[in-house]
Amino acid sequence: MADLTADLGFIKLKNPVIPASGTFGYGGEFLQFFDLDLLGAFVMKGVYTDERGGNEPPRIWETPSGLLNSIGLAGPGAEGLTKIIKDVASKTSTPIIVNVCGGTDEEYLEVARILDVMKEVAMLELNISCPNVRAGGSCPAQSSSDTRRVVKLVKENTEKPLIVKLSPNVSDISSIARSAEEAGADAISVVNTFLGLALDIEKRKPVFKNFFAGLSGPAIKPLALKIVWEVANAVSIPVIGIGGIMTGRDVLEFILAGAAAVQTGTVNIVEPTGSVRIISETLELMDELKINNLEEIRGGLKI
Amino acid sequence: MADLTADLGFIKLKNPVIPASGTFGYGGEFLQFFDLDLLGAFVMKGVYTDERGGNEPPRIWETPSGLLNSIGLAGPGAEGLTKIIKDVASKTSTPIIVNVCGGTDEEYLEVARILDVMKEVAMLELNISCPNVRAGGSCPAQSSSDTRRVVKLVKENTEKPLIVKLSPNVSDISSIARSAEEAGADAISVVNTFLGLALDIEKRKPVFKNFFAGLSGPAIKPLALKIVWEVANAVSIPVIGIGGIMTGRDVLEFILAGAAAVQTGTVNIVEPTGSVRIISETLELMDELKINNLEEIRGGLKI
Amino acid sequence: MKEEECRVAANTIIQGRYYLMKIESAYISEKSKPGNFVMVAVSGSNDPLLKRPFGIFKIDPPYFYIYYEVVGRGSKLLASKKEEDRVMVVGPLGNVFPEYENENILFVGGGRGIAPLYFAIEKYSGSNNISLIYGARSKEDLLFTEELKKFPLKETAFYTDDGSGFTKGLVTTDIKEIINRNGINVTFSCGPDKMFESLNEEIGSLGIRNFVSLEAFMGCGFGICYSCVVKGSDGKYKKVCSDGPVFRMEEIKWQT
Amino acid sequence: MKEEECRVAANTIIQGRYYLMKIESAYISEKSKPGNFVMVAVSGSNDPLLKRPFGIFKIDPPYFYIYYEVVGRGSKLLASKKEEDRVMVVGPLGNVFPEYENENILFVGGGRGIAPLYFAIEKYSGSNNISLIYGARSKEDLLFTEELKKFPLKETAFYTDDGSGFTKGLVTTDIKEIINRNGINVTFSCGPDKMFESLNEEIGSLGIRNFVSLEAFMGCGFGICYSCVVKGSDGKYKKVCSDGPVFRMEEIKWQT
Ligand SMILES: Cc1cc2nc3c(=O)[nH]c(=O)nc-3n(C[C@H](O)[C@H](O)[C@H](O)COP(=O)(O)OP(=O)(O)OC[C@H]3O[C@@H](n4cnc5c(N)ncnc54)[C@H](O)[C@@H]3O)c2cc1C
Ligand SMILES: Cc1cc2nc3c(=O)[nH]c(=O)nc-3n(C[C@H](O)[C@H](O)[C@H](O)COP(=O)(O)OP(=O)(O)OC[C@H]3O[C@@H](n4cnc5c(N)ncnc54)[C@H](O)[C@@H]3O)c2cc1C
Ligand SMILES: Cc1cc2nc3c(=O)[nH]c(=O)nc-3n(C[C@H](O)[C@H](O)[C@H](O)COP(=O)(O)O)c2cc1C
Ligand SMILES: Cc1cc2nc3c(=O)[nH]c(=O)nc-3n(C[C@H](O)[C@H](O)[C@H](O)COP(=O)(O)O)c2cc1C
Ligand code: FES
Ligand code: FES
Repeated sequence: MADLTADLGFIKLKNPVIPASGTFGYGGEFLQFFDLDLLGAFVMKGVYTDERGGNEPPRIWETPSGLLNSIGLAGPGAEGLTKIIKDVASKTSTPIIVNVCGGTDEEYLEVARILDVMKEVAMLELNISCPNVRAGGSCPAQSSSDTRRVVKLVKENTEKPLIVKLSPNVSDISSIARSAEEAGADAISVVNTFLGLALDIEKRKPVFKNFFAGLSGPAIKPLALKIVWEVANAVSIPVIGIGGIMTGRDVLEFILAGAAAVQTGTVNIVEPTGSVRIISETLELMDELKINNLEEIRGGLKI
Repeated sequence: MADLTADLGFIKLKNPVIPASGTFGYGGEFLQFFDLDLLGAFVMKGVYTDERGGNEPPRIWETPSGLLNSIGLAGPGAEGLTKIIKDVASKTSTPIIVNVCGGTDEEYLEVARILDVMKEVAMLELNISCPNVRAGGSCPAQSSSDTRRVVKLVKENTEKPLIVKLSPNVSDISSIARSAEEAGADAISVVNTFLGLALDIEKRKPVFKNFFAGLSGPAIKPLALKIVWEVANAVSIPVIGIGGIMTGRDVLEFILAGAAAVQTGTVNIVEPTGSVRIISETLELMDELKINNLEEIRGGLKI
Repeated sequence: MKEEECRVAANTIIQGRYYLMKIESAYISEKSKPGNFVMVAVSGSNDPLLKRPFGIFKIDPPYFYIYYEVVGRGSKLLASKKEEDRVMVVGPLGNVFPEYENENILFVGGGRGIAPLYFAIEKYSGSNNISLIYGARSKEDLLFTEELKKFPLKETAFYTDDGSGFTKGLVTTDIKEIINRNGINVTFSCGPDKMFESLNEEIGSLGIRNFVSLEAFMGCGFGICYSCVVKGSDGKYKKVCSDGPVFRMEEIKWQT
Repeated sequence: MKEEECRVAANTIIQGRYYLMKIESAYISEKSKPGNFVMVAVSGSNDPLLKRPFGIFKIDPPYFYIYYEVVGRGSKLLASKKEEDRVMVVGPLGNVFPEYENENILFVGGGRGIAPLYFAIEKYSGSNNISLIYGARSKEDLLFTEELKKFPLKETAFYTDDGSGFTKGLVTTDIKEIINRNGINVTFSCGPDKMFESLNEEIGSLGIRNFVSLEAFMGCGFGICYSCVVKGSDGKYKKVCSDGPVFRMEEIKWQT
């Protein structure tokens, strides 16, 4: 049987499948469906310093094979989150990743510091790529200098391994990924959602109050796979591939494109046991194709 | 009954639905399915000066609600095309648009000149955004200066209305659209396909010899709609909206986003009578929503 | 709650746009209580991507029923399922109507909103004094009236907006009289948003316990995507899927 | 050719992964000739997006039949269709096998490649002397042998790769003898690419007329997307859907 271990350098995961931020609640909600120990790791919903209500509904919209969302990072705030983390950590030994958000550099730093001291947190994921908070979908991950500054600030003031989550809504993802690497990122996760628009003909209005929203789900997979390949070729730190993963085959495609592990997003929303199915499918497909371990194919594209 | 006329300024079309380049052959192939006079206009498959064979197969790949293609602009060359144009023009009075391609500035110019003198050609569409010819998917539409230069060159040496087709694979579409406008474009059509990647796990190879391919179809609709809205707000020339249109509702969404007309692409491949269905659906929906004409809603988003 | 592939045991058109689907699931049929709902996959493909929420209409282990109206693409696909087809179902989801004994309960159903109420009426009518107000656009939309009449109901009032088949009126038309006449101290209602708004105006301040079962467009159905929110009277958003779908009327911030 | 919504009159499993679908279309059933194919929508949604090509196996106006193997998602969805379901179909598409009279024709079918040949055998066996070689992986993949034997065939040879049920061998094993014995001057073949490669090596230079019916992954099926190309022996690409699917063997650039 194939070895599913995913090596991020600073940590080895039992398998490469990590439910993504915002699509897995705080983890505990899934205990009713399966044992969290089955997962490689999981990422909590993004958090700011303060408690937030999130955006006015509607917050999601279905598109062909995709999902637009404008949740707006509703949540309990970093302090509130620490209690939730302790609770779920008592129920699983799977590494917990916290998705760190901020409206300003200071907020990023504050959130990161609060969570950095928690032994229950394995890694921080710096979400500099959320399209649903600022006007027009802007975020630090859209510029190399903003990326460098925020990453450096957080990295210099925290101890935990730092994953930096990038946005696909840029023209030169490679240079942004390199900026994150230079600033001290331990890994890159891509992609966050693509900016999209939904309109309501009846009301002659945008569906979302925030106007743009973020597209995720299988629709974006070919676009995400391209970006993951580009980033994996641009940096030497591990890359976590994200975007429309629905099957074990998708996982192996992202690994082949150069990812060391993957995050599964929308699938958790539409199929609560989806990530667990994906793990078994990955194993089965590896056995079928006689792939002994992920390193054997990681980035191993014959061109 | 609603008035379907679509006004591009330099020409009035009987309706806003224009089958897109590369998805409608040279028009004549559809005569067996319906009368071409039903269409607003149609765009022929892209053409270079010389006859071309196109890329090595596979040339298409199915993705969730989408299609990746790497056709590589197979075709008869501009001279060869003139005969085909004459033939189809004798069978319809619907305006014919030719999609002008080039590997160099000179080639764009040469192709445009050959077709500019044909009375059967109503407009030229300058395809500076094909991702399937050059390595890495690059094209003039990725830079404002290249866009300006090529558009200017062709516009100054031709008489026909010039539509410039832009690529979505850029970070600042607005400035590129403005460059095209400043250089003399009479209209902008967006979007061409999004760059994506498909991998073959069995062979550990990219599916396409050209590596990247262009994503089209309903999967991209929310992304395309966003870009069309941006471009319509950036320029004052008419915008032709393209991307994943499958229904009459989609057409009205693009008009609401600011498009003066639309192009239908992938739908023609998967459903030969799709564009005609879309025209009737548009009319029905306008009647249902008591929209008298397209100008009534064009760009009329209440924000 | 569980995610299961279930057998469609029957899927029959009741009338017009309304269907009844009988689904086999020992787990869901045994665990469900009135108020619970399920998320049902309407296609086996990525398009449409989301499961759709439907209230549990009735149970008969190992079967449960959903009663649904065809309103869009998803419900249309569901209507095309045939016996022996398989559907992915997640459930039972959400909270439930509180279980009372010896109370005078009024059920208020609008259109397909009768679905979760039917289950509650069946279950609670033995141990409580029950009355029912049930209205819809026309008699084509007011289904199961004969079946409902078989329950031991103190008073029943059926209305149609257009007066077809039944009394012309809204569910609120005679509600205060019915409440007084039957000494109602609890109401359970489900229907369109506009019905709730009127209900809130009419009976929101009578000092009785009013429970509403809400609908919202849902992503996950079990509380993790934060997409199905309604504004609470405390100004905070509540998730319809996991904080609800049953709320006390005063918990919700109504428009009017 | 036409795009039509057609009624599924029957969809039956023949054996293992193999199905026969009977589809109602006066137009397609009357216009189709051996070699033609149809594009069939496997789902009513955007995913999977493309229609799938299937050869016409048999006609019986107003019905036509397709015989198909479940190999992936699309064909699996097709297998799930039930009687009375509706499918969108485009057809008839492509070119046809040339119509001969009084020739000694050999049909060579590999696996599901028998589909378009069956139609041709039925149609041409009256006016020509016909022989048949038909092979597949195992007897589970070699269907319709009894039905085929009912046609007036001069010689028939059935093979399986693993020797199950029939002679162990490939369609090329005895082909030269069969050609000589029956004075064959025309062959019509359909099967996997590897079969064509071997056929080309064995009989490509015998100086007889060899026609092959090719498969390719298709977008449109009627010549407009340029996606289904194969390299011709002249170095130019040919579209399988509209230049073919039937080609003279020497028109194609074979690997070997
Ligand atoms: C807890 C619960 C229980 C329910 N129980 C029942 C039941 O028992 N029987 C029953 O018939 N129905 C029930 N519903 C409603 C049912 O879920 C919907 O009718 C169904 O999901 C519609 O799906 P569709 O694909 O057919 O329609 P769609 O095509 O998805 O849309 C139908 C309507 O919803 C609107 N809509 C689509 N997307 C959004 C969005 N993101 N935000 C807001 N509006 C949107 C559309 O504009 C349209 O008006 C229940 C809903 C909930 C939340
Ligand atoms: C003219 C013609 C006639 C045919 N007649 C018949 C018939 O009568 N009976 C029959 O059973 N079959 C027939 N076929 C084959 C049939 O069309 C395929 O088996 C079917 O389309 C497979 O669809 P699927 O969704 O089940 O499989 P898919 O999941 O789409 O794929 C099946 C196989 O195709 C490969 N594939 C997928 N996409 C591509 C691509 N872009 N390029 C290359 N390979 C790809 C996959 O890797 C996989 O191996 C015919 C094909 C053609 C072209
Ligand atoms: C409803 C929803 C909420 C999300 N919230 C967050 C978030 O809080 N932080 C974050 O970094 N990404 C968030 N994302 C993005 C996902 O983590 C993921 O990057 C994206 O959905 C692409 O993956 P997918 O196609 O598998 O869904 C969210 C996505 C969705 C659909
Ligand atoms: C098979 C195929 C071939 C195409 N060829 C061309 C082309 O020659 N010139 C061009 O400008 N665009 C070409 N396109 C892009 C389309 O014209 C259109 O911009 C794109 O497909 C997006 O629209 P859609 O989502 O409706 O398909 C092609 C698209 C496809 C799918
Ligand atoms: S539907 Fe996801 S939180 Fe309610
Ligand atoms: S399938 Fe489109 S040209 Fe052949």
